[in-house]
Amino acid sequence: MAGLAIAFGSGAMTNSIAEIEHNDVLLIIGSNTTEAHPVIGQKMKQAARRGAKLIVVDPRRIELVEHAYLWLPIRPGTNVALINGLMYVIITEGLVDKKFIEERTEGFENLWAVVQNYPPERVAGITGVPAEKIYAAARLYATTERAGIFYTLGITEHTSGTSNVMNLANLAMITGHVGKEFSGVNPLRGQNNVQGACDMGALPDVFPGYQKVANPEVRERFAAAWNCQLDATPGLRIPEMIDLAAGGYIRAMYIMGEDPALTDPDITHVRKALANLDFLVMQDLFISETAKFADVILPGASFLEKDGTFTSTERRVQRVRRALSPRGECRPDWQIICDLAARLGYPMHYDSPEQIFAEMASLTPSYAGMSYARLEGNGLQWPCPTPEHPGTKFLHAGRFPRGKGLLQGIEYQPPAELTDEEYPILLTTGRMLYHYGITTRHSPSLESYRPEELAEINPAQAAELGVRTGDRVTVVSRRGRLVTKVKVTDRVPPGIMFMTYHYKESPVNILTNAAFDPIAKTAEYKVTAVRLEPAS
Amino acid sequence: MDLGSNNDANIKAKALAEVLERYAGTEGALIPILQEAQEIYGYLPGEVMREIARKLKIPFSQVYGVATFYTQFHLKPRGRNIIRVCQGTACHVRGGARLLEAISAALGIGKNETTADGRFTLETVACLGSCGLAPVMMINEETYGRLAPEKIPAILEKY
Amino acid sequence: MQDLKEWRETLQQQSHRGDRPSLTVGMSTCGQAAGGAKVMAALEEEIARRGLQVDISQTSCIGMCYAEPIVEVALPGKPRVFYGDVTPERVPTLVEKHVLQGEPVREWALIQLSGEATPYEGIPVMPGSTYYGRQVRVVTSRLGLTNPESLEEYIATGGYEALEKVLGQMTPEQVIEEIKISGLRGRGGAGFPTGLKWSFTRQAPGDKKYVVCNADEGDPGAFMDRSVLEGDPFSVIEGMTIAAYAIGADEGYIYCRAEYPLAIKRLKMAIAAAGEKGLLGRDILGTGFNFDLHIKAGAGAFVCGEETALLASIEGRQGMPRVRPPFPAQQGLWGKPTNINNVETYANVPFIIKNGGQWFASMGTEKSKGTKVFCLTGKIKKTGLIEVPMGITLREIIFDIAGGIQDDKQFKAVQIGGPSGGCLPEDKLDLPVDYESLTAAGAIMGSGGMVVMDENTCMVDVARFFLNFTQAESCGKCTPCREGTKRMLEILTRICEGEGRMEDLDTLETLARVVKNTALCGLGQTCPNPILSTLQYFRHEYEAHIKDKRCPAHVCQALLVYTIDAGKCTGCGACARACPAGAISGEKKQPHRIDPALCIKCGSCMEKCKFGAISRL
Amino acid sequence: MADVTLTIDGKRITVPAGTTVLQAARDNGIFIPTLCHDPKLTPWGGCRLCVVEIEGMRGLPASCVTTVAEGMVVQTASPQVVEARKMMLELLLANHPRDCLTCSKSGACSLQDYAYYYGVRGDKFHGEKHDYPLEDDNPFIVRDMNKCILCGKCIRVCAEVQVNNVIDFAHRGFNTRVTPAMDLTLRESEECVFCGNCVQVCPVGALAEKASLWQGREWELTKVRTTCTFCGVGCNLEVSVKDDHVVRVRGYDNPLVNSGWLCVKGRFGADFAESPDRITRPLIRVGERGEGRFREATWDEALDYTARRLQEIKEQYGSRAIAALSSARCTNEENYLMQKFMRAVIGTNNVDHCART
Repeated sequence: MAGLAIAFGSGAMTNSIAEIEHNDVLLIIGSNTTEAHPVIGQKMKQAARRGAKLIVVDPRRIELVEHAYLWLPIRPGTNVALINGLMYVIITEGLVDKKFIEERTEGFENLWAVVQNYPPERVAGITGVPAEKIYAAARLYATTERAGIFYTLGITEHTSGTSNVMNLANLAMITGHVGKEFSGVNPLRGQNNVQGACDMGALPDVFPGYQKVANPEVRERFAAAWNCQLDATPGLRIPEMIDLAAGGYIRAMYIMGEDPALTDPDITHVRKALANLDFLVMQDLFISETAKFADVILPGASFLEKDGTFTSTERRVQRVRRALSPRGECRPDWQIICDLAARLGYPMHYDSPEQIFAEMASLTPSYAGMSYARLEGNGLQWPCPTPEHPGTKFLHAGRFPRGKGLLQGIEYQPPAELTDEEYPILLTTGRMLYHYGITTRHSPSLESYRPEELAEINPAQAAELGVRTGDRVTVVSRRGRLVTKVKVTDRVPPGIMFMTYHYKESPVNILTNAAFDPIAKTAEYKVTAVRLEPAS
Repeated sequence: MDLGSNNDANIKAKALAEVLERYAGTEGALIPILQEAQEIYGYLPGEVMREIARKLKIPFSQVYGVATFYTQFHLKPRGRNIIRVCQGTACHVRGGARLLEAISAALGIGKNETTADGRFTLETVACLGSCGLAPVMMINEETYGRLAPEKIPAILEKY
Repeated sequence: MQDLKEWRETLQQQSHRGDRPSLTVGMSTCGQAAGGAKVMAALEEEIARRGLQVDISQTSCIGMCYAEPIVEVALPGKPRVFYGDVTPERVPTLVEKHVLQGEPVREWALIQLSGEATPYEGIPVMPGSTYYGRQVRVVTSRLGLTNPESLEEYIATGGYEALEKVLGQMTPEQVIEEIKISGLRGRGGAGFPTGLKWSFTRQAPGDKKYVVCNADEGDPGAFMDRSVLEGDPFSVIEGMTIAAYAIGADEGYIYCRAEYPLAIKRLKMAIAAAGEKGLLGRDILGTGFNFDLHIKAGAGAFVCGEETALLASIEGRQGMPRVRPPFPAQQGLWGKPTNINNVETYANVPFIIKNGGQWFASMGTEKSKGTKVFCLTGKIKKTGLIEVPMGITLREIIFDIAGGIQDDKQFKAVQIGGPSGGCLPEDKLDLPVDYESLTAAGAIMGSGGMVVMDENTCMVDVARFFLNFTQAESCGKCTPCREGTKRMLEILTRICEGEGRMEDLDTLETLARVVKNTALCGLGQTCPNPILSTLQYFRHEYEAHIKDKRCPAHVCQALLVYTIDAGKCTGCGACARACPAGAISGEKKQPHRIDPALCIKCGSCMEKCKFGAISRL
Repeated sequence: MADVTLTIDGKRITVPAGTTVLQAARDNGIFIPTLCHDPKLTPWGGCRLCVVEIEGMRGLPASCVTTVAEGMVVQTASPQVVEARKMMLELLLANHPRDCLTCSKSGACSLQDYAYYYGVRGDKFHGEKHDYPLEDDNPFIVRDMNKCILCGKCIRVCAEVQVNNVIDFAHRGFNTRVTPAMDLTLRESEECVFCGNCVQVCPVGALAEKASLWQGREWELTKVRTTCTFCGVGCNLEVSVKDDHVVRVRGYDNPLVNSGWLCVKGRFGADFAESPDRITRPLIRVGERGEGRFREATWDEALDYTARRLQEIKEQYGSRAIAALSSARCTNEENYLMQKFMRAVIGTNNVDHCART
C-alpha cells in the first residue's frame, strides 16, 4: 500500500474485479491467485479462455502458469530488477506513452537514470528469467490497450516490498496503463477486511480515511467528534510493538482476532515479547497460539453472528449480516469494545453497527456518501463522498491524489537473507487453497481434507534426501527448525521450497526472517535460506 | 518388472513421444494421436492418455471423454487378433446374428471379450460396407464375406 | 496448365491398350472379401508357370458385388470380358481358353465392354445388359474399369479437365452458378441444393474457409461412398478442389470412417500423387490457387455423419452435434465458414463442370436432378452398386436391375435410407425415386442404401434392429434420443419376445413422434422412422406378435415353436446331437421329441434334419 | 441492436435482435421449463424441455437456442408442446430414483417441480435404470450419478467458470455419464478444487453439499445474504440456516463481484463457526503465561479485570505503554471502534493490524 501511496498519493486496487474478464493482458506478479483469491483466479482463467494473454511472474509453476501466454519463473526477491528490465525494453523500443508521461507524471529522467542500467541480458542474470521472455513480456504489456497489473504478497512480503510496488506503478505510468478501465495497478488484498481495517484507521499514523494524526486540523475534528484529547504522535507498527514489548517498554496489549505468535515472522522472538507483557487481553474465537499468552480471553462472534460491513480488495463496502446467534456467551466484538470503554470511563454506546457506520462515515470523506440503506444491493466502492455519488469503479481518472504521478528510479537490492553452503535452499511461504489464516483449521470439512502441511520440494531435493511424497523432513533456518511432511513436485524449481503458514504443528514462521521493508514494515516472508535434513 | 518388459515400455514410450512430436502444433490432433497411441500399445492405458492430455494441453477429462465416445478406442488390453462381426442391415437380414453366436460359441467369449489365451477379441461393427457379400466379418485387416456358421471354425483355425 | 493438356494427350495415346493381354482383378473391399486376393495370386502363379507376357493389375468395384471376385480379361483389339465368381480353381481354364486360345469362357462371363472392337457372341454387352441397361453411370463411370491408384488413368479418362476449365476460364461465381443450374442436391441424405450451400459459404465473411468431405458413411447397408473412394478417389479430390476455388477456401478435410482402410489408403495415395503433379497444394496448375487437403480417419461413431458432430470430431472432441444455426457455412470448422458435402456430391462436380449444368439437369425429375448411386442389398438376386437416373421406380430397380427376390420368394418391403429411413411395402414399389416422393411415403433418400426384405423378414424385428443400432449410436446429448431410443428399443424387444401389450403400440407411436419432433440432430429426429413406417405399413405384424404371440415371418425366436413330425422322424438322432440345450430326446430309431421348456429355439435341429421332420411354427 | 417483434402465445412482444425465444418469453412472464439452460453458461440445447412450436419450423425447436426473428409466431403450450414436455419428463423419470421422500433436493428440484406442474408420475416406462455407486469419498460433495439427468451444467461450470475442466461427458448414449477422467472420483482425480459451483448449478439431487444432508428441507431454511470472510475478494454468500445452524452456503449472485460463484472455503468452510473448539465464555488465565491454562469467568468479571489492569498500566506507564492489534477479519465498525478506543479511551496511536499487502 505504501508504495502506491508514494507513487499515486493513495493506495488501493485501482480497478474493479468485474473488469478483469475484459482485460486483454494480465500481468500477474507474485500472486498465486487461484489459491489465495480463488474467485478472482476464476475470472483470470475465464479471461485467458476468452483469449486474453496472461503473463505470470512466479518462481513456482502455479496453476495460472497452465493458462499463461508467458511464464517468467523469477528467482524470489528479484522483482525490482525484473521490472526495471521490462521498463528498459519499453523505453528503448519507444513503447512508452509519451503523452501520459508528460501530462500525468514527473520524474521520468530520474527513472531512466536507473533503468538504463538494466538491459534484459543483465536482468536475466539477476532474476533467472531468460532475456527473450523479458522482451516478449515488455512488448506485450506495453502495446496492449487493456493491460492490468495484479500483485499480492509475492511483491510486498519482501524487504524490497515498497520498492517493488513503486516500480510496478512506474511500469504502469510509463505505458499509460493507469487511470482508466481495464488496466491499472491492482494489489489483491489477502484478508477479507484488510482494506477496511486500513480505511478505518487501524493504523498508527492515520485516522479513518487516511487522515494523518499529525495533522492538527484533522485531529481537532476527531477530538471534537469524539469529545476527547488526542495524541499527535503517530503510534507503533506491529514489529515495533513486538520489539518494544520484548524490551519492556510496551506493558500491555489488546489483540483482537490476530495471531502474531503463528503468523508473524521469527515467532520465537514474538513469543518472547508476548511472554514479557504485564497484561495481554485477547478477543478471539479460538484459543490461538497468541491466546496462550493471554491473561484474559474474551469470546468474540464470528462473521456469521454479527452485523456490519467489510470492504473488499476492490474498495467495495458490503454488508455482513447476522445469520446465527452468537455461540454460547459470545458477543459481537463491537459490543465488547463498547463495554470496556465504558468501564474505562468513556461512555461508548451504540444501538447497532449501523449507528457506528454512520458516525464513521461522517468523519471519513471517502465513505461520506454511504449508509446501510445505500449498501443494500451490491455495495458501493469508495471514494463515495456524497449520498448521490455512485461510487468509484476505477481510480485516478484524469488526476492522481498527489497531483502528478511520481516516477522514481529504484535500484535492485538483494533480499536480506541469501542462500549459502550451510543454508542452500530458498524457502518461500504463502497461502494454500484450503486454508485461510487459522480459522479454517477449525472447519471440520476443510481440516479433514488438508490436515497437515505438505511442503513442496523439487524432485532434485527429494532425490538428494531420499524422500518421497508423504515422508517427513526437518527444515532448518538460521532461526529455528521444524519437521514437516513433503510433497515432491516440479511446481517448485530445484533449490526452492514452499510452505504455508497455516499449521501450528509445523509453524513456518519459526524459520522466517524478521527483516522488514523499511517503509511498510512488512516482513520478508518470501525469502528464507534453509537446509533440509532427514527427519529424525 | 523384468528387463524385457522394461525395454518394451521404453520403446513404446519413445514411439509415443515421436507421435506427439510429429503432431506438435497441429490443431485437432487428439483423435489421430489416440489412434496412433493405440497402434503402439494395442489399447489406451490411462497413463498414456494422461501424457497425451499434458502434452496437448487438453483436459484429461476431455481426452477420456473422447476415448470413451468412439468405439474404435479400447481402454483395456485386447487379443492378438481382432474379430469384427458386421451387424449391418444387410448382414442382419442375411443371418449376421447367428454368425455372431457361432463365433461366440466357438471361442467361448461374448461381445467385447477376449479369450483367456489372448488370441482373439470378439467385437461387432455397425457396418463394414461390404453389404453385397453379407454376412461379413473382418479379422484384423482381412474381410470375409458370404459367411455361414459352418465356415467359422476353419477360418479361426488360421489365426 | 498447358502441360496438363499435353500430358493428357500423351497418356490417351498410350492408354490405347497395347499389344499384350491384360488381366484385371476387382480388389475393392467387396472383391477382397470374396477372395479376390487368392484369385490374384492364382493368376500370377498361372501366368508365371506358363511364362506368359501378360499384364496383371487391379481395379475397383464395378458394382456387381453378387458376382465377386470379378476378373477382367482383355486381349489386344478385343472386347474386355468380365468374369464373375472366379475361383482359383477356374483360373487355369480361364487362362488356357481365353488368354491363350482367344476364346472367352462364355458360361462364366458376365458381361463385355466392346468399345470399338467387335463384340463376342453370346456375352451381354455392358450398356445393354439387364443389370446395366437401366443404369446411367456418371460418378461410377470409372469404377471397375480403371486402376483407381493411377493418376495417369484418371487424367487419360478425362480427369482434371474440369479443374482446368474452372481455373482457366471461370470465376468462382460462375462455378457456383453452373452447380446451381445443374440442380445438384446433397447426396448425403437431406438433399440441400449444393450450389446454394456453396454460395452461402462463399458469401460468409471470413478470410479462412474450409471445405470438408463427409465420408463417414455409417448407414448399415450402404457402401456407395466406399465404392467411389476406392474406385475413383481422384474425382472426389477434384470435386473438392473445385469447391474450394468456388467458395474461397484453401484447406480441406476428408473425414472418412476408420472402417474403410482401403479407401483411406487410396485417398492418401491419390492426394500424394495429385500433390506431386501440382494438382493440389501450392499454386495449383500455376494459377496461384492454393488448396491443401487432409484426411481424418473417424474413430467409430455413426453420429459423426451429422455435420456438426463431424466438425467436432475433426476438432478432436466428442462427436456431439450442436444446434444449428449457426450453420457450418457461417461457423464451421474452428468457427470458420465451412462447406460440407458428401463423397458422391463432390464426385459429381467434375462431371457437371465438364459437361455443363444443363447436361446434368436433363437427367432425373423436376426437383431431383441427375443420377443417384444406390446399394442394393438384402434378399435380392443381384446385390451390388448401381447408379440410376432420379425418378426411376423402386420396382425397376428391384426387379429389373437386381433381378428380383432371392429364391423367388415373396417381396415384403424395401428399406431405404438406413436407420433414418423407412420400410416401404409392395404397393409403394411404383414410387419414383426422388427426394420428395420418398419422404412423403415415410422413407428418405438418405445416402442410398436399399435393403430388400422378403417374406422371411419380420418387420418388428427390423424395427428393433434399427433401434438397436441408433440406441447404440446415440451420442447422449439430448434427452429424447438418449432416453427415448432406449425405451423404444425396450418396447420393441418386449414385443419380439412375446411380452408386448396393445397399449405399447400407442406408447411407441407417441414416443416416436415426440422423439422425431424434439431431438437435437438428424440422427435423433429420424431414428423413429423405421418404427413409424413399419407401424404404418405393417401394423398387423406387430399385432400378431402381441395378440397371437406369433411371428409371422418365423424370425422372433421367443415366439417360435419347433416340433418333430413323428411320421417323418427316422430316429437318426442327428437333431439330438445338434441340440445345444439337450432339449431333444428319444430312443434310437424311434421318433424323437422336443421339450419346449428346454428348447432355446436356435434352429440347429432343423438344419441338421435330413428328412424334413422338424418344423417351425 | 435493432428490435424484433414476434408473437408468443398470442402476445406481441418486442425484444432486441439476438434474444433467444426463451429469454423473450421469460422476460414477458411466459413460463417455459428448462433443465440444461443457465444464462451464465454457454447454451447447450440438450434437455429439450424448453421446446416450443414455431410456425414454419420443422418439429419443435428448443427455445433456449433459437433466436427470435421478425414476425415469428411461437406457441409455448400447444398440445403438441405439452405432449413433448410430458414425454421428456417421463423419459427422465424412467431413469431416475424414486426417492423424493428423502432426497435433499426435494422442494428445490427442477425435475420434481416440472413433473408436478405437468402431472407426470414417471410410471410410463419400466426398463433399465442406472445403478452407479454413490460417491462420497470427499468431505464436501456427494455425487449420486443415478440422479443425474445429464444436463451438463456442472461440466460447463467447471470448464467455463472455474476453468478447471475436471469433469466431462464420458461414454455415450444411454451410458453417458459425467465423470473425471478414468471414471475416478473427484477426490481421486486430484484436479478438483472443490469449489462446488457444480453443486450450485445442479438442477436435481445428483450433486449435494455433504454437510447439508439430513440437516433441513428446502422449505425450512432461512436464507441470509452476507459477505464471505475468507479473503479480500468479497464474494457474496447466501447462508441457509435452520434452527440456528448453518445447513449450507451458496454463492449470492452479485454480478459485480462473484456472480454467485464461490471457492471451496467460502462454500464449505463456514462450519468453523460451529466448531466445538470455539470459546463460548470469557476465560482468565490460571497457569503460567504461554502455558494455555484458563478458567471460565463471567463477562462482568472478565471485563472488570481487563479494565482495571489497563487502567493501572496506563496510570503507571502512560498511554503509550499500551498497544493494540486490530483485525483485518473483523468488520469496519469494529475496526473503527478499536482505533477509537485506543485513541480516545487509552490515548495512544499504538494501533495497527496485519496489513501486509
